[in-house]
Amino acid sequence: MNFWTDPLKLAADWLVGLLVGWGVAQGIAVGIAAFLGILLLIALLMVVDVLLVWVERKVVARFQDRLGPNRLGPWGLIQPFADIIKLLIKEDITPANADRVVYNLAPILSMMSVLILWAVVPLAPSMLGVDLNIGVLYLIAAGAIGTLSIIMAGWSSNNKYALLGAFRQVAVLVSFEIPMVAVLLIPTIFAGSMGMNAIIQAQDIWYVVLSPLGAIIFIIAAIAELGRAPFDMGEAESELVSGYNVEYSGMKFGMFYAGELLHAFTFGGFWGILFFGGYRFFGLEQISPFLSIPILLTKAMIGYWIIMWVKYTMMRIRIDHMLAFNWKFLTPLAFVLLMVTALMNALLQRASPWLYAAGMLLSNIVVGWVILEIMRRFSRGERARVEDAYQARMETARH
Amino acid sequence: MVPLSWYLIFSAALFSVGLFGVLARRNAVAILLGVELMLNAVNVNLAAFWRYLDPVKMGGQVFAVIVFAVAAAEVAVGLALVISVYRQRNTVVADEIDMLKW
Amino acid sequence: MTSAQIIFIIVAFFTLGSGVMVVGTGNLIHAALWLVSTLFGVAVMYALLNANFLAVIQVVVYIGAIAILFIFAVMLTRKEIRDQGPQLNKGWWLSALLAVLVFSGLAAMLWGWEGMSRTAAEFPSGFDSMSELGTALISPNAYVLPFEVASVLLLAALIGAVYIAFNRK
Amino acid sequence: MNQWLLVAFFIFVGLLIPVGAIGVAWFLGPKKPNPIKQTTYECGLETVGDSWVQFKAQYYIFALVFLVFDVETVFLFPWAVKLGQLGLFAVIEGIVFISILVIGLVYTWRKGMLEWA
Repeated sequence: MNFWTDPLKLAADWLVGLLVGWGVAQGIAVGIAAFLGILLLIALLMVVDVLLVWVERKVVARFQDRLGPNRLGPWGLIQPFADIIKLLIKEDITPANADRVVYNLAPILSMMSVLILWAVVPLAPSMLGVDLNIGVLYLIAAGAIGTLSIIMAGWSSNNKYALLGAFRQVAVLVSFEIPMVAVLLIPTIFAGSMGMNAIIQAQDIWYVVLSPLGAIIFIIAAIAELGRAPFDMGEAESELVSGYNVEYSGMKFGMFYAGELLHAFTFGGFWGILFFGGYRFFGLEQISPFLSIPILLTKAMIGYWIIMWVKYTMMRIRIDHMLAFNWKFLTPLAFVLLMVTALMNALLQRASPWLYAAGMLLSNIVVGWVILEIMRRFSRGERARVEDAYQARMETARH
Repeated sequence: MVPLSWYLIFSAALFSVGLFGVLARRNAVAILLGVELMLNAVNVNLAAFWRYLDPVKMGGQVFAVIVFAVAAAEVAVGLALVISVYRQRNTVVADEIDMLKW
Repeated sequence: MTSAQIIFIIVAFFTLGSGVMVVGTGNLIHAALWLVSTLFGVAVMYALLNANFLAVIQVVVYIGAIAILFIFAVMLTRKEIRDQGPQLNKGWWLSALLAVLVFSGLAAMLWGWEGMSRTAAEFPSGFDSMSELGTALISPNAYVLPFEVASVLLLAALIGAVYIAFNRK
Repeated sequence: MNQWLLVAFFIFVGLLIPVGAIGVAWFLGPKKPNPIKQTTYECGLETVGDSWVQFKAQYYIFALVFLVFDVETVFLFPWAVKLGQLGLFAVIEGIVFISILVIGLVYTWRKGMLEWA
């Protein structure tokens, strides 16, 4: 046991030893050490969050052919810190008609629902907050609190835009939760466990190979869960000025904003964990946590980058289209995929890992191909219908 | 360690609070809120008995899971009824919903 | 008194206090939010009982779905959200009396029971409640029928509720 | 140590950080409230009527369908965990379960409940 292979345990042991030496009971000392570790993790996350603000602004600028922040520090790196100072010294306005308690609680819950997600994120084989045996469902549970915070924000602001935004956002969030949950079942089936660490340990072959469709559905549902474009109905600037957070200013708005960015990064991380092997990368993770943490964060960053890429490429979808897309396409697809995966899993139970992977991949390709074929036929029918209607209208106009 | 009785007393208290809500509130939605409290009290009981009697037998947890399904069904249909009545009668006060009296 | 007992008492009072607010508060949205806090307290109870799965689905199903449904229903059944008039029936004191009687009756009954001070059994080593629950729910000689019937029940609830709430005139 | 104690720590710290941030901002920021500043924002117009208005029933339908599906898919998790060990019978069972779910979806679809009308 040395610093290189398990720094966290070393530090914890040292701290516990120190505290016990001071006459603190063993149990309490362990508790204090755990608490300090969690505090450290979340403090680091907040620093990452601040950097994400910079990344987001820089990337969106590049997408839109601008330079982005470049005045303050090298490449504008100091800019987010200046933003924080601005948020800190702004006046904290609560609308007179707002429901004060609920209004102030909402941004706190919003941020909390994101931060507690990191309890189940394994950073290294031996380094994770809690190895809950229901880790995958914990993800959904934290999302439920986030949904609640949005509805609280929208309702307590006592503003029509805020309430409308919150309601739309919640309708989208809850709808996209169904394909999300269904797809989360797929890694659970493969790994035979819901623990995040167990899922990573079982990924000798990345699950994206076994179930590419599942990975795609997960990231689509995740983008909707995050409330980012093209699914950002809740804060549609052009229709609802800013949606559920229109009445928030200063640090309370900052909490929503920082929560959203960190949430996106976190879901990038979960994408990496569930489908891209988490901290695993050709055995490098065995050497040291100092390698596995960067591996995981890189995967999270790639996931986050894809989420940003989608956000700044796609336009916002209308809410009825969005819900129809979910209920009439994504949800049935996720269920069909789930059934096929379960069946293939039973049939290929005794096959060698490579045959298993090939069979899974093949079944995914078949399901994907069938769904594309159905979509193609449907869209051709739609186009024919629209064109016929147009023709008919032209005919009547001519006569 | 917490003795079993504490959980049972707690769940009895929660059940009574829910019962009061069901009996005393006028608003039909609030009555359903009370029913939720009662169902939760029942579930705490089931989980406590599972833990304290024989945790290897999963009967208690399975029972609790089924109660979740029943609670979801109850809320779905109950609130749908309330909304339907509201759309026709424009009220959610339970005393004023008396179509079946005559 | 051990730390587990202290935690239990805090959680119990938090939950019961929120429960009282659910039935006591006038504003229905507040009542629904207090319900959320009660439900969260119950989830903590499950966690204290080591029922991980129940604790999590309590949050997912109750807070994530049922509470949201309640809030939506409240918003749908209101012209003016703040209630006018009294929230309680005229005979509310009778209900309160009945509730107190039920509680004291249950408490008195529990008092005489010999299982009162029973403490929790130890889990056997290597016991994974999640995997046991999976076996119990789907193995043919356990609870497979309730499992399937639950889905039929929910299907019936869905069809019924959709039909009732959405009968377009 | 109970795992949930660590989750409780996470929740506590997760509350502490935003409370701290908002608290510091409240402490540092100026506090000059006036009635105009505290009015409800409505694109520069004065707000008309109460904003806690009645909503369309469609939101409720989506929440309802979601509730039923959420409960059912959550039940599938114990099934998925044990799927590898229980063989074909368990798979067929799960497929029956999911099929019943899909029947519900098809019914709501056919009835036109999933339209944003």
